[in-house]
Amino acid sequence: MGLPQTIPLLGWSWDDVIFVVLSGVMLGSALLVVLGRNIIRSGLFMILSFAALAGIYVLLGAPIVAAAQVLIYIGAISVLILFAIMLTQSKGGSAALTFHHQAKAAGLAAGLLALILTVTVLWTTWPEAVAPGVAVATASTVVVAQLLFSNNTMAVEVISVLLLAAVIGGVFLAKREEAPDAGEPTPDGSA
Amino acid sequence: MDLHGLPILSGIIFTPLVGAILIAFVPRDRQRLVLWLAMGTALVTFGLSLLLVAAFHTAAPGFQYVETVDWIPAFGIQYKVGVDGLSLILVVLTTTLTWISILASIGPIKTRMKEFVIAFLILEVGMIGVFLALDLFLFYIFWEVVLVPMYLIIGIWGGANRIYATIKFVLYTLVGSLLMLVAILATAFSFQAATGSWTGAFDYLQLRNFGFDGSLQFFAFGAFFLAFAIKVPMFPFHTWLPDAHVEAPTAGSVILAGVLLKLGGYGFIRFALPLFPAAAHQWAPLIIVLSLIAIIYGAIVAMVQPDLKKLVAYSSVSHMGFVTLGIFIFQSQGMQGAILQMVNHGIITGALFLCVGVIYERTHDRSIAKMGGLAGSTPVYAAIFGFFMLASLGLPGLGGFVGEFLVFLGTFAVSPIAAAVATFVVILSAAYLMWMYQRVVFGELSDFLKSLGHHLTDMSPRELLTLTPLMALTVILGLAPGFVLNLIQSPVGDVLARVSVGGPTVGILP
Amino acid sequence: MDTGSLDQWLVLALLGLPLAGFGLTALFGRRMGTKAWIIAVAAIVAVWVAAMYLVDQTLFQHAYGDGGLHFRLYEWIPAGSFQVDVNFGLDALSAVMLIVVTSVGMLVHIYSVGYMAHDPGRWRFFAYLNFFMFSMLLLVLADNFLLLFVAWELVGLSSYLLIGFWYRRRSAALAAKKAFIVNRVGDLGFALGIMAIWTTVGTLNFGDVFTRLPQLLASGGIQEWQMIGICLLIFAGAVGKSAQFPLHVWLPDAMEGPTPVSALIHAATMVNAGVYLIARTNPLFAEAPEALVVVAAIGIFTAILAASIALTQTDIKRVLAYSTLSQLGYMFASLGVGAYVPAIFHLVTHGFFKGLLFLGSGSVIHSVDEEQDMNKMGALWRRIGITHVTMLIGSLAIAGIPPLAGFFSKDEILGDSFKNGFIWVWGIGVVVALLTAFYMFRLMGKTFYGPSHVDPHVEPHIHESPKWMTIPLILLAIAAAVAGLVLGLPFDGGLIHQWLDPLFSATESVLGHGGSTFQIAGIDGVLILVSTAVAAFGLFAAWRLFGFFGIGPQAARVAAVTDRFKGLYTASKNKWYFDDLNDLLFVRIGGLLAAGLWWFDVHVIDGTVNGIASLTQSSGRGLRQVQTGHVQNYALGIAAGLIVIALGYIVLVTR
Amino acid sequence: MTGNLDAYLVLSGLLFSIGTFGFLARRNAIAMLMSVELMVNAVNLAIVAFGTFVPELKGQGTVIALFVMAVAAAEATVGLAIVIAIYRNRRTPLVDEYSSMRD
Repeated sequence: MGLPQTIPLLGWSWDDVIFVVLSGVMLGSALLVVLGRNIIRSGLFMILSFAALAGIYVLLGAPIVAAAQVLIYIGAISVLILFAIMLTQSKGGSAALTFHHQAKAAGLAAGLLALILTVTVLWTTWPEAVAPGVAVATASTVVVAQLLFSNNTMAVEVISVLLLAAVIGGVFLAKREEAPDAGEPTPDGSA
Repeated sequence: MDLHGLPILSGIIFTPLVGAILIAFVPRDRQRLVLWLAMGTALVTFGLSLLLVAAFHTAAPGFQYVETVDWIPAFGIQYKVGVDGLSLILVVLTTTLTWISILASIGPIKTRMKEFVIAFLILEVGMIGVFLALDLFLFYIFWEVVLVPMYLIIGIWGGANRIYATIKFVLYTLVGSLLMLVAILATAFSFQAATGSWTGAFDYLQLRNFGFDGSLQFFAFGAFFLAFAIKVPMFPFHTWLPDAHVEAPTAGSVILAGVLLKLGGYGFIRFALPLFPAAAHQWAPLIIVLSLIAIIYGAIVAMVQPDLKKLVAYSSVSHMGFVTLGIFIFQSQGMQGAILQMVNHGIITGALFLCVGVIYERTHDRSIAKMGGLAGSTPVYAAIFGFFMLASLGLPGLGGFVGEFLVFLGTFAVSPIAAAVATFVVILSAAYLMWMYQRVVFGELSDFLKSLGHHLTDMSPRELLTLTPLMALTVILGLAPGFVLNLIQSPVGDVLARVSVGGPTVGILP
Repeated sequence: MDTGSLDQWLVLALLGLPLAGFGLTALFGRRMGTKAWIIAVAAIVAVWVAAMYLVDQTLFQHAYGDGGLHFRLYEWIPAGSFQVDVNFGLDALSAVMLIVVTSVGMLVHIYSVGYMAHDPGRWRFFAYLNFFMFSMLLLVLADNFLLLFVAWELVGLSSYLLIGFWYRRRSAALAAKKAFIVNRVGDLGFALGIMAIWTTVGTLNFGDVFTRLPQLLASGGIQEWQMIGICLLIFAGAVGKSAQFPLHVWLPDAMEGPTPVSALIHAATMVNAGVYLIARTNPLFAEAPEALVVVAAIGIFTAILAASIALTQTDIKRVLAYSTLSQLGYMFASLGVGAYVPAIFHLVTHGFFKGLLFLGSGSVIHSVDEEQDMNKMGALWRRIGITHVTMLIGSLAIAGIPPLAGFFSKDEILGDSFKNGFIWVWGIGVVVALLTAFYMFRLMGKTFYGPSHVDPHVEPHIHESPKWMTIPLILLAIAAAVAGLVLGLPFDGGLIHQWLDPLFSATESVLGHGGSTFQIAGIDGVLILVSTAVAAFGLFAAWRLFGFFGIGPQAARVAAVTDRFKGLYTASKNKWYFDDLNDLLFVRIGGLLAAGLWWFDVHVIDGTVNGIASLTQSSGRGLRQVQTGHVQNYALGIAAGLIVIALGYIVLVTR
Repeated sequence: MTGNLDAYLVLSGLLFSIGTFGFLARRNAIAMLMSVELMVNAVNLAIVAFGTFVPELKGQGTVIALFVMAVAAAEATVGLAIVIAIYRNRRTPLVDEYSSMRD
């Protein structure tokens, strides 16, 4: 490729550029998820956010996680959420969302949290951290596979049972009661 | 008779539990089987307690048939049970009243019979356990086991205001018993600190010889006092009792009056006095005064009660005043009288509640004002009710008299004025009981009762079967109380010997 | 039982037979219908036979010596140092009591067969009556204080049951309750006395107490005031049971019971129990002369109080009831002046003539269709001849007209009070004698001799009672007529003195009596003349006012006299307002107190409890606002908590 | 910058905060679930970053991240099913109207 090693003006590596772009996309779309008033758009922005995160995983040298991110989050969960959104939109109801009355407090809390996390991260001296600029280690498929199916076999089995249970639970919960009477119980929200 | 090391005490304690578990596996629609199993269990337990009476060595001092199993060795907590004359008679009282109560609830309890008898049998486990436990921790456990089934019995099968009553009962009792738990732990820690070992820190037999220091005794006794005083119940901790009695089903009232109130008196004699003799002397004047107030006050308040059960409940306050009075004058006849009074009160008041239950079942009403003229339409009932009314007012020749008289006698030996105050109640009790009896039984049949028509039947054979054993016991205890007095002779002597080292009672009484 | 001799078995039979009769009649009497009396009456006749044998053994054969027969049945209450047995004693005093109790008891039982013939509850009546006989005999035979106390309460119970026999009548039920409760007031004192005795001597057996307590006093083991206290407490029991002032209020009301009951319990036997008790415990009273003075004072005061009320009552049974009170007062006065034998003598004669008078009044009431008001009687003497004659004998006897029974016993009482120096007792006693003769013949006049005020509807049905009733009347009339002659002659040396002097001689001397001999020509003769004259005057006055065999009833003069003493008349008619005072004190003020205490219980004690509860509840309710149920509120809380902890950590630890 | 652990962790922190805000501020149950997913992703990012930069982990980070994803998938399934079930009863996806636990 004919591109220079670094960005001319800033002196950044291309990796850095990609990182910044992906981060920006991810955070921006995440903000749109939580701030957007149309929930369908929120769902779509969430997909974008997940996709950007998948890119960051690649940058981090974890391609397997990136692949799984695309498959599970974008492929499964997001679709699930979109379906749920479709199912819960009442016909005549507005798609607009209002915020909870504690939204301001929530913003303050989230801001403080972000501040604390950032400060903590920056103040902490991470042990064994690789020096800046050194190439990151890549977790190879072989290593991951070995870890998964030898050291953590038990955990994998447990997770599979959990997933099975979740599937059954989901089906059970979402199954429409075969009520012979037409009326739905207590249409008003307050009981 | 010897039992060759059979664990008879554990047998008595846990037979009802086994029965309860068996009943739990019976389908709820098989009412008859449930009842037979419950009655069978109660009767087997009763039989075992009679076996224990036969096997008991009256002459031997101390505890018999002691069973010890390590339970929580790290803290020296044991499963330790044993029986002496005092616990023996109270156990027999419990087993007797339990089968009578179950028999008495066959008609009145219409819903959840299975759950009812299970609760009742577990209640029996707790009550017997309290009387037999020789380990303070075990004692506490059984003490609280009693609470839960009673909570359910009042709360599920009770009257209209049952939730209020049952919560009041539980909270009231719990306040006392939690303080008692603190006191038990304090004594255990103190014991451990002194001996450097947890072994025996909850063992009654070791603790009573330990001799706790003054201030610990004072506060620990206070905590025990509160727990037991609420249970007895002593003035001014008695207000849970009328509510609980009014709301409880008949069988619940019988057990409540017959056995639960005795737990307090038993606790005083068994634990509070021997463990904290010096503090007992410090507290005694207060308790004697409270007892005197309870005796008179309960009787006076009983006089204006419009509700039969409330009247009997307040009479319990008055009668149980004798028990605490008899205990805290630290005098042999007084304490024997107190114990006898506990037994008599259990039988007589239990029977009075059964009598009230009989009329309640027919009328679904307990207000005295609506009654009248039962003597004409239900003569057998009137006679039996009258019998227990007279027994309750302490007619000589019947059970109530001997216990009361011994308490008065013991009190007189200590303080004639206190005795005069206490004895004054014989007038009051005659007044409120006879007034009640006159309004319920004498006179023309009231309009309310007339409106019941043929529903106002005399006693059924089942009801007779519940009351006749109690009548027989009342007469026997009145004419020949010797067998009970002989049993409690040595326990009373032992307790008084331990208390006497606590020093003289602070004399605020002439 | 120590030995199983025949006499001991007979003593037990005296108790066992009526008890068995009670049990059997109670269980089966209802099915026996009109024959319900058979078991009860048979039991009492058997008891009478056994009692007469025992009386003969005791009084005439002296089979048991002066001490009497004593034996133990079984150990009753073994409570450490407090040991009480069920033991019985039969001495001269008990034997004399047995004569009265079983004889009058038997006759009343027989009378009741006729009197209760038409009452559907007769089986109950006979059961109760037998139970009373059991209790009364136990009272007489008990050989220790506690057993006596048992019997004491049991006779009270039988009295309660029998007064309230017609339970449908509210007044009967109330009277029964009143009798029991007032009795209990006395019993309270008695019980305390028993406690005091045990605390001082450590035993309750009569024999031991009577020897040891005086010894203790002599040796300084107890103080004199303690002895007086014990005696007064015992006397309190007697005051209750024998209806002396101020506990006399129950006896007139007790007339709500059937008349045979009034005769047996409230005239001849139970109410005498107090006299018996004081006589029984005379060794104690001998050590406390001050207590005896109280006894005399209460006795004589009751005598005059009751006599004054009896003057104006119009209910025939109430007149007799007040008369009973008055005569009991005599007995206590007699005991109080140290004349024990005359007291018991009067007890016996009074038992006969008052029993007779009550049974006679029952016969009268029966004949005029259950009417008790004397204002609705009159001129009955021709219509019910037997009843009239027997009642006349009884009235003369109680009035103290020689040679009938009352004369002898009353005269001994008055004579002894005078000679023992209690002139005031004698003086009041003479006035009472006057009043007694007057009110009795007022009763006779209004009932039998004066003009008829009988309801015209009833008039044609007036009839003499059946033989079941008249034969007991006749027998009692004979007893009332001759008992004095048989027992009282010669004066101061008759049978009654022969029997009882050994028992009382030691203690009678305490008050200075015993030394003087009887002189018919001296002071005694004068006293006899005075009392007889006074009685005759009272009789004559009543005769002038209310008539005698149809001669001279003068309603106008009666009205004039009552108008003249209007205040006294109303007070007497209202029984000196004791019932109203009691009503005010105990029913109203007591009721207010009880209601107040209940209010206190519910609002103050329970209010405190509920206050604590509602305080907890309201603070909980306040705190519950935090629990919005919105998951996001909780989450915000979590976040806030996290932030606080993290900031804290950063600030405190990281630096 | 890409060679710096701090950058990834800060990024993760910011994403987590955004998720937190969404969870606390949105009324719609599904929006809240989406916020939760964002938070889970933030955590995952931190895990993977650690896995990459700490040699001792030797790819363990990847394994943990995969587990987290699996659990997150299960959570999303059940969570959405619950939301739908409640929605059917209450006809609203707005959580502040679900308060029957309170009384």
